[in-house]
Amino acid sequence: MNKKNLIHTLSIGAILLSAWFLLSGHYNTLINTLGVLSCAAVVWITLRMDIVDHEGHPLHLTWRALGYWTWLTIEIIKANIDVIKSVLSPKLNISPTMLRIRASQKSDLGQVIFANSITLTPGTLSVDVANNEILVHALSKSGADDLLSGKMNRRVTQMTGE
Amino acid sequence: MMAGFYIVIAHDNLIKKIVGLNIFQAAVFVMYISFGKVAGGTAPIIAEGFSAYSNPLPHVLILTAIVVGVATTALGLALVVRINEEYGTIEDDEIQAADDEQPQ
Amino acid sequence: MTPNDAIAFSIGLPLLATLLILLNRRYPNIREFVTLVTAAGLFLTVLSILPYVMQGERPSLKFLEFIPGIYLGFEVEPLGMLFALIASGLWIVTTFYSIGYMRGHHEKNQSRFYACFAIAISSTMGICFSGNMLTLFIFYEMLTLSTYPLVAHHQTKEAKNAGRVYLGILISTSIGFLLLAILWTWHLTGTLDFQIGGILSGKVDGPIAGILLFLYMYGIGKAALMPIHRWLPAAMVAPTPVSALLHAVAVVKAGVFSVVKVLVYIFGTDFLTNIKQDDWLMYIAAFTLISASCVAIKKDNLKARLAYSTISQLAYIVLGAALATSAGILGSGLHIAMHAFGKITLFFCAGAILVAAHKTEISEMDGLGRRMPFTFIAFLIGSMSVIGLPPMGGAWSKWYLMIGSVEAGYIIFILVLAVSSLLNVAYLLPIVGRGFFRPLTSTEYMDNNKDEGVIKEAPGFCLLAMGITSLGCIVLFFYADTIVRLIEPVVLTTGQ
Amino acid sequence: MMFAAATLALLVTIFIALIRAFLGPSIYDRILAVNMVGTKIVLLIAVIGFLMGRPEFMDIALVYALINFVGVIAVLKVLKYGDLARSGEDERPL
Amino acid sequence: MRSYLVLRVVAKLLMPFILVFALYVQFHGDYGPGGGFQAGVIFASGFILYSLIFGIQAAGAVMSRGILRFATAMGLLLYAGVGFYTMLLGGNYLEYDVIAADPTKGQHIGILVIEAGVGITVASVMIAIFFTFAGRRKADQA
Amino acid sequence: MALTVLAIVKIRNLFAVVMLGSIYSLLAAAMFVVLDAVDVAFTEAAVGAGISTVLALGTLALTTDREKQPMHTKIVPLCVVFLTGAALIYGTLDLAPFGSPQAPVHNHVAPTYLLEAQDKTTVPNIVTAVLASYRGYDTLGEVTVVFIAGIGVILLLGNWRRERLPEDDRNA
Amino acid sequence: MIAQLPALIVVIPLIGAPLCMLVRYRDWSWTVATLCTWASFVCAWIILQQATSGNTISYQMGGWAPPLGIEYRIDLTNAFVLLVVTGIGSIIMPYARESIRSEFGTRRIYFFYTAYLLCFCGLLGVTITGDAFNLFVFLEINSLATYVLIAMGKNRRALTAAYQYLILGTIGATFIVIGIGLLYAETGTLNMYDLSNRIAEVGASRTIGAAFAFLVVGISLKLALFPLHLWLPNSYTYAPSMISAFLAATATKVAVYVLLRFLFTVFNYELTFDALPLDYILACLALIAMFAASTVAIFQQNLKRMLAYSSIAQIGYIVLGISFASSAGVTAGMVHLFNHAMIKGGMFLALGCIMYRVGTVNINKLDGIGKRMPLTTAALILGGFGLIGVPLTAGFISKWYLVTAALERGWWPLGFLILLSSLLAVIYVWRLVEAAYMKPVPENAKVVEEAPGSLLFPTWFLIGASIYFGIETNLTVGVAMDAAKQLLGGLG
Amino acid sequence: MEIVLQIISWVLISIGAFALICGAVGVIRFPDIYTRMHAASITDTLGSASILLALIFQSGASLVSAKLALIIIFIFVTSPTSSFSLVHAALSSGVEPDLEHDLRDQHPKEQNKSQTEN
Ligand code: NA
Ligand code: NA
Repeated sequence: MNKKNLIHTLSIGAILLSAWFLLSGHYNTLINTLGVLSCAAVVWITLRMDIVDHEGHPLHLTWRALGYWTWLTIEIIKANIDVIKSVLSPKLNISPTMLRIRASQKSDLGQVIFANSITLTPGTLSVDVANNEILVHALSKSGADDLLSGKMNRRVTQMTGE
Repeated sequence: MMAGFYIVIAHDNLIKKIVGLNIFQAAVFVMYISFGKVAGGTAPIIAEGFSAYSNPLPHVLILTAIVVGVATTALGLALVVRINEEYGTIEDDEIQAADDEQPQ
Repeated sequence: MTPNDAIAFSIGLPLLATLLILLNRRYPNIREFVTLVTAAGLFLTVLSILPYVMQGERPSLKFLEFIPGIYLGFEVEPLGMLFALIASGLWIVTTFYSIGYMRGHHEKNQSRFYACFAIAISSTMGICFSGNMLTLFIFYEMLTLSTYPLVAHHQTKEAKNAGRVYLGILISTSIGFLLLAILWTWHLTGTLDFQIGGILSGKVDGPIAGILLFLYMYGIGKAALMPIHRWLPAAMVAPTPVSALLHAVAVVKAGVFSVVKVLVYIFGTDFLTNIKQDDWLMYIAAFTLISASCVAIKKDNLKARLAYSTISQLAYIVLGAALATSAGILGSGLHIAMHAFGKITLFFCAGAILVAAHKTEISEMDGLGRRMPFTFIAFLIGSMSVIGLPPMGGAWSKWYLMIGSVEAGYIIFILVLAVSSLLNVAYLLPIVGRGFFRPLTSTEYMDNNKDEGVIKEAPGFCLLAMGITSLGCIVLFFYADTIVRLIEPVVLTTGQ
Repeated sequence: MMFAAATLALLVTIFIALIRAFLGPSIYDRILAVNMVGTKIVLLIAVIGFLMGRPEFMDIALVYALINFVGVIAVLKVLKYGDLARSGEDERPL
Repeated sequence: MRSYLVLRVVAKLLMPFILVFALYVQFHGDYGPGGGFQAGVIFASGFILYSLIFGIQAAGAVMSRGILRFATAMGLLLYAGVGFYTMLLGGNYLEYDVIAADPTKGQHIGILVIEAGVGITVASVMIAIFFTFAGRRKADQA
Repeated sequence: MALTVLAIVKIRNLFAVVMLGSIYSLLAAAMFVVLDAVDVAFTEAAVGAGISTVLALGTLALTTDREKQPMHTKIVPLCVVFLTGAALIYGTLDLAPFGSPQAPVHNHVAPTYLLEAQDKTTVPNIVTAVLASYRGYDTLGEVTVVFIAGIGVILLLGNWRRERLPEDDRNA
Repeated sequence: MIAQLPALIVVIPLIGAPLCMLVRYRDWSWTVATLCTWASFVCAWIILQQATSGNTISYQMGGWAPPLGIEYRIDLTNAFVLLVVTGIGSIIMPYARESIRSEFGTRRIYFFYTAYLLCFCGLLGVTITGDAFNLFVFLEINSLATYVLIAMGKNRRALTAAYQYLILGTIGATFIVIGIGLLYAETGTLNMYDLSNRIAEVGASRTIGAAFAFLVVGISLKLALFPLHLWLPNSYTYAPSMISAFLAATATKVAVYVLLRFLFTVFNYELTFDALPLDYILACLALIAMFAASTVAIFQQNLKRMLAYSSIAQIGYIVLGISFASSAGVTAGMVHLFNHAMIKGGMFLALGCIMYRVGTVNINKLDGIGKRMPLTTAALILGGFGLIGVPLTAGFISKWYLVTAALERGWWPLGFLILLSSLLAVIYVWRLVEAAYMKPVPENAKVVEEAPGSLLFPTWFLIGASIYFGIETNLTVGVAMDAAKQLLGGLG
Repeated sequence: MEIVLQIISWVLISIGAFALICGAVGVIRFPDIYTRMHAASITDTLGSASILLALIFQSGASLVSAKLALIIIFIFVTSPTSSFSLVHAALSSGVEPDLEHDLRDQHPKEQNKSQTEN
C-alpha cells in the first residue's frame, strides 16, 4: 500500500468513526468497542472493494468545498424561484433547450461535481457526460445562457484545483 | 387490501400474482399493527418522559411475518424465472396450454 | 395333532403349498405333485377333526386381537365341518381333473393357476372354520381376490371384462353391504362371535333388523341372489376346473354357507321367526329359483346353463335357511353337500367335452354320447342328483326343504320347489338325450375321416375325477343320515 | 401545528406525484414520480417523528433515502441493460 | 464513460457510510429501531448498490460465493448454537440468563450474539440471492 | 394506498407494477411509523421497497416486462375476495375501538413486557427485547426461513448447469 | 437431558441443516441428515413414552413462562404425530441416498439435504409448539422448504406445481395469520392453552367466529381439503420420488393435527360445533373429497398423480372422522392419520423404485411390471389393499373405526357412503393389479431388474408396518383413543 | 430566542411546503420527462432542505439534528445522481425532449463563439 492510499485509509477510518459517534448516541464501552471494530471492518471491506482513493474519498477538497457549497446554495435558491415562477405562470413560461457545454475539469471527480451541480440547480439538468462535455437540458433559454456563461464551470474547476 | 388478494387469485401473470401477494400481506400487517396501537401511546422504546407505550408484541410478530414474506417472495420470483426459462412465458394460461399439449 | 392345531394346519397347509408351487414354477411335475399331496393332507387333516365334532366338541382357535374384542377366531361347528369336508375332499378330485385338463388344454400361466387355487382353498377353509363374522368376512374377501386371477386367467379382453364383473359385484356388495352390516352389528351388540341363538336377538328392533338382514343377504354376493347373480355366469370364462370346484362348490357354497351362518348364528332362527322381517327373502329366493331355471333353459352354452342352474340351486339353500325351521336348515345343509357333488360332476363333464371335443355349445353336442359314453353317463348321474331323483343324494335335500316349508307354514314353496324340479329336468336331461340319441353332425364325420381328429374320451385324470364324484352322488343317497346326524345339533339347540 | 402543516403539504405532494405515476405516459415518467414519492416519504417520516413527539428515530428516514436511491438505480439499470449483473464500464454505444 | 461516471463517483463516496450505517443499525437495535435483520438488509443493499455499479464480477471478487455460503450457514449456526450453549450450561434452549453470572448480563450478551447471527445470515443470504438472480442469463441468451 | 393498488391492478407494464408495489410498501411503512411501530417501518422499508423491488426487477430482467392480455374482471375471484373482506370486517366489528387502552390486547401479556423487559434484559427497545429474548425462538425460525430462501434460490437459479446428469432432460 | 428433549427434537435437525451445508460432500451431508432424523426419532419415541403416562409436557423456550414466552406443550396427540413424522423421516433416509443420487447432479445434493432437514424440522416445530404464532413460523419453514423440494423434480411441471403451491400455501398461511391476529386482538395472548381459557371466558363473539373461519380455511388449504386441494396433485406428482413419499406421509398429517388442535383445544369444541354447523360442513366437504378425488384418481395415467388424488380422498376420511366431533370419530381420524402415513409413504416409495428402474410411472408403460419387479410391485399392491381397506391391513382398521364412529353418531347412511367410496379405491387399485399381473410384458420393453435393496428395504418396511399395524393395533388405536379423550376432555 | 426559532421554523416550513406543492404542480403541468424533472428537483432541493432545516431548528443541537443534516447531505448527493441517471436512461432509450432550442449539434466552442457574437 502506498503512502497516499495509507492516508486515505486512515482518514476514511477516522471519518467513519466520527460518523459512528454522530449516529450512535450511546457511549459505553461495549458500543464504543463495537463501533471501532465496525469501522475497521468497513474499512477493510472498502479496501477490498477498491474504492478508497481520491474519487471515493475526496480529502483534498475539504476546505474549498465549503465556499463552493455556499455559492451553490444561493444559486439553487435563485434557480428555484425562477422555476417556480414558470410553473405557476398560466401559460407555462418555458422554452426547453438542449445544449452542450464544456467541462474544463480534468478529473472525473470534478466533472461529476459539475454535472451534479447542474442537475441540482432547478432549471438545468445534465443528461450526459462525455469527452469533457456535458449535455444539458435547460428549462428556459435564460437558464441555458447562464450556464453558457461558464461561471459554474469556473467555480467547480477552482474548487477541485485543476 | 382485498385488492391484493384479488390480484393473486384473478391475474394470470405470475409476477403480478406475487406483487399482489405482497400487497395482501402488507395489509394484514397494517391490521396487526393497528391492533397494537394505544391512543396517546408512543413507540415501545422505553424513554424518560413517556408512560404510555403501544403494544410491542404485534410489532415483533409482524417483523417476523415481513421476513417470512420476503423469503417467500424471493423463492416465488426464482420459480418464476425458472418457469420462464422452461416455458418461455410467465402467463398462467399459456403455461397451462403448453402443459395440455404435452402428455403427462 | 390336536383339533385346534388341525384348524391352523388346514388353513396354513394350502398357503404353504402356494409358496412351494411358486418356487417350483419351472418344474410342472413337482408343482402338481405338491398340489396333490397338499390336497390329500388337507382332507386328512379336516377328517381328523370330524370325530370331535361328531362327539359334540367345538374345537376352537383364537389369536391376533386386531380390534379390541375381535380376534382372528376359529371354531368348528357342524355346518362348517360339513362344508370343509366337501371342499377339501373335492379338491383332491379336482386336482386330478386339473392336471388332465390344464395339460390337455395347453393352458398358460399354470403356476399362477395352481397357486391361486391353493389360496382359494385356504380361504374356503377359513370360511368354514371361522368363529366370528369378521374372520368369515376376511376369508370371504380373500377368496374373492384369489379367484379373480383364475377367472381372468386367459388374459383376453373377454376374460378381463368377466373378471371385472366378477370382482366388481362381489367386492362392492361385500364392502358396501356386508361390511356395513358387520360394523353395525358390532356397534349394536359389541360382539361378532357366532352364537347359537344369534347375537342380535333382543339387541335390535324389527325395522333395523330388517335393514340389517337386507344388508347381509345382499352383502353376501356369493350367494348369487337375484339381481346380483350376474357375476356367476361371467365367471364361466375361467378354465373348467375353476368353474367346477370354485364356482360350483367353494365360492358359491361359501356364499350360501355364510347366509346360513348369518341367519342361524347372527340373527338366530327364533329371532328371525319372531320379527317376521324375512318374508321378502323367501320370496326373492323363490323368484331366483324359478327365474334362474327359466334362463338356464334358454342358454345354449353348456357352462352358462350350468351357471344359471347353480344360481337356482343356491336359492334353494337360501330359501331353506330363510324358512328358519329345523327341517329347512337341515335341508339347506344337506343341499350344500348334495349340490356340490352333483354340480361338480356336471362341470367335470362339460370340461371333458371341451377338452376332448372342443365343444361348448349344447346344440353342437349331438351324438357325442356315443363317442364319450363315460362322460355322458356321469352327466346323467349328476343331472339326476341335481334334479332330486332317487337314488341320488339330491333327493334328500329337496325332501327336507319341502318339509321345512310345511313346518314354516309356507305351502306355496312346495309348489315352487316342484315347478323348479320340473324345470331342472327340462334343462338338464335333453343334453344327455342329444348326446345319445341324435346323430353326430356332418362336420364330425369329416373329422372322423382323419386319424387325428377323432373324438375320444377325455384324458384319464378327468375320467377318474368324474367317476369319483358321480359315485359320490349315489353314495350320498345312502349316507345322508350321517350328514343329518352331523348337522342336527345346530337345529336341535335352536329349539324349533 | 407546524408539523401538521408540513405533513399535509407532503401528503398533497405525494398524492399529486402518484397521479403522475398513473398517468405515465412513459416508464420514465413513472420512475420520476415514484422517485419523487420516495424522497417525499423520507421527509414525511422525518416530520411524522416530530409530529408524534419521538423525533429520535431519524434512522428510518435515512434508510428510506438509501433504499429509494438503490431502488431507482436498480430500475434504471434493468431498464437500460436488461440485466443486473453487468459492470457499468462495458456500456453499449448509444 | 457516461452515466457510469457519475454513479461511480457517488457510489464510491457513499459506500463506506452505508456499510457503517448498517453496522450501526446492527448494534443499536437495543436502543432504537433496528437490529440484525434490518442491518443485514442494509448491508446487503450497500453491496447491491456496489454490484449494480461495478458489476457483479467485481462484487463477487469482494465477497465470493464460498464465503457467502459459509456465512449463511454460520449465522444460523451461531444463533442456534447459542441456544445449545445455554442448554449445556443447564438452562432451557435460548435461556440467556445462564450465560453470565448475572442473568441481566447474560440476556444482554445473548441478545447481542443472536442479533449478530441474524445479521450475518440475512446479509449473506440477501447478497447471495441477489448474485444468483443477477448472475443468471436471460433464457434466450443462454 | 388504495389508489396505488388499483393502479397495480390495471397497469400492464410490469416495471410500473413493481415500482408501484415499492411505493405501496413505503406508504405502508409510513403508516407503521404513525402507528408507533418504528421497527416494523424500518423493516418494511428495507424489505418491501428495497430487497423485494430489486429481486422483482431481477426477475423482470430475466423474463419479460409486459403482462400479455388485458385484465377482465373475473366474477368468481371477486366473490371470494368479497367474502373474505366481509368476514374480516365482520370479525373486527366486535373489537374494542381503535387505540383504546382498555382493549384486551393491551391488558394481558403486553404490560408485563413493558414493565419488566428492560429490567430483565437491559434493552430499552421492548420490541428488540421481545424479539430476541422472550420470543427469540420465533426469531430463530425467522432466520431459518431466510436461510431456506437463500438455499432455495441458489438451488433453483444457481449455475448448476455443468453438473447436470446426461439423461437429465426436463421436457422428457 | 430428558427434560431438554422437546427442544432437541426440533433443534437437532435445525442445526443439522447448516451443518449439512458446511460439510458439502454428498455422503457426509447424507450422513448428517440421517443422523439428525434418527436422533429426532429417538427423541420422539422417548417423548411418546412420557406422554403415554398421561402427563402433559411443557417446555419453556428461553426459560420464559408461557404467556410471555414460547411454550412447547406435548400431550398424547402431538407426541403421536411427532412419532409419525420422525418415523417416516427416519425410514426414508436410507432410501433417499440412492434415490436422490439418481435424480440429481452430485453437487447440488448437500443443498437438497439441507432443505429436506428444514422441511422435517418445520413439521416437527408445527406439531410440538404450544404457541399460535410460533406455529405459523414453523409452518412457513416447512412450506418454503417444501416449495424448494418440489421444484427439484425433473419434469418442468414441478416448477409450476411448486409455484402454484407457493401461492396457495402463502394465501393459506396469511389466512392463518389473520385468524391468529383476530384471536390475539380479542384475547391478548398467543399461547394456545391460554387462548383456550380466555376464549372460554369471552364466549362466542364475532371476532372469535371470524378468527375461527380464517383459521379453518387457512388450515384447510394446507390440508388440501376439498375444494382447496388444487395444489396437491401436481406437487406430489412432479416432486422427486422421496419427497413425494415424505410429503404424502407427513405434511398433510401435520395439517390435520393443526386442525385438531385448533378445533378441540384452542376453541373448545362446544363453541366450535354448537355455534357453527361445522360438523355438517366438514362432513360434506370430506364426503365430496372422498368421492370426487377417488373418481378422478381412477382416470389417472400417471400413478403418482393417482396416488395424489387418492391422498385427497384419504384426507377426506380423516376429516370426516374429525367432523363427528366425538371421541370415536377423532380416534378414527387419528388412526387413519397414522395408517395412511405408512400406506401412502410405502406406496410412493414403491413408485420411486419403479421410477428408479423404469424411468416412468405411467400405467400404460408398466404392463407386466409384476413379473419384472415382483417385490416392488407386491409392495405397491399391498399398499393399495391398505387404501381399499382390505381386512388385516392398517387401512381396514381405520375404516372400521370410522364407520363405527359414524354409526355411533347415528349417521348410518354415512357409514354406507364411506364403504362405498372405498369401492372407488378398489377400482383404481385394480387397474394397477391388472396392469402389473394380468398383462404380458411388452416384447420391446427394456430389461428391468428389481430395485436395489437400499430402496426396497424402506419400501417394504413401511408396507410391512402397514400390515403389522393392521393386526397389532394396541399402539395405534390405544394411543389414538387416549389422545382423543385428552383432546375432547377439554384441556383448556 | 424560542420565538425566533419558532418563527424561523415556520418560515422554513412554509417555504418548503410551497416549494413542494409548486414542484408537484410542475410535475403534472410540464409537457415531457425532462421538463418535469426540473419541477421535481424543486421539491428535492428547496422543498426538502427547508423542511429538514426547520426540523433542525426545532430540535436544536442534538443527535437528531446531526442525523437530519446527514439526510440533507444524502439527498443532495443522491438526488442529482438519480435524476441524472434517469434522464440519461430516458435519452438513451430514445425518449426525445420536446425542445424549442436544440443546440446539441453545436460544439461548445462554437456555442461560446455564438454567445459572444450575440
Ligand atoms: Na436541476
Ligand atoms: Na430491533
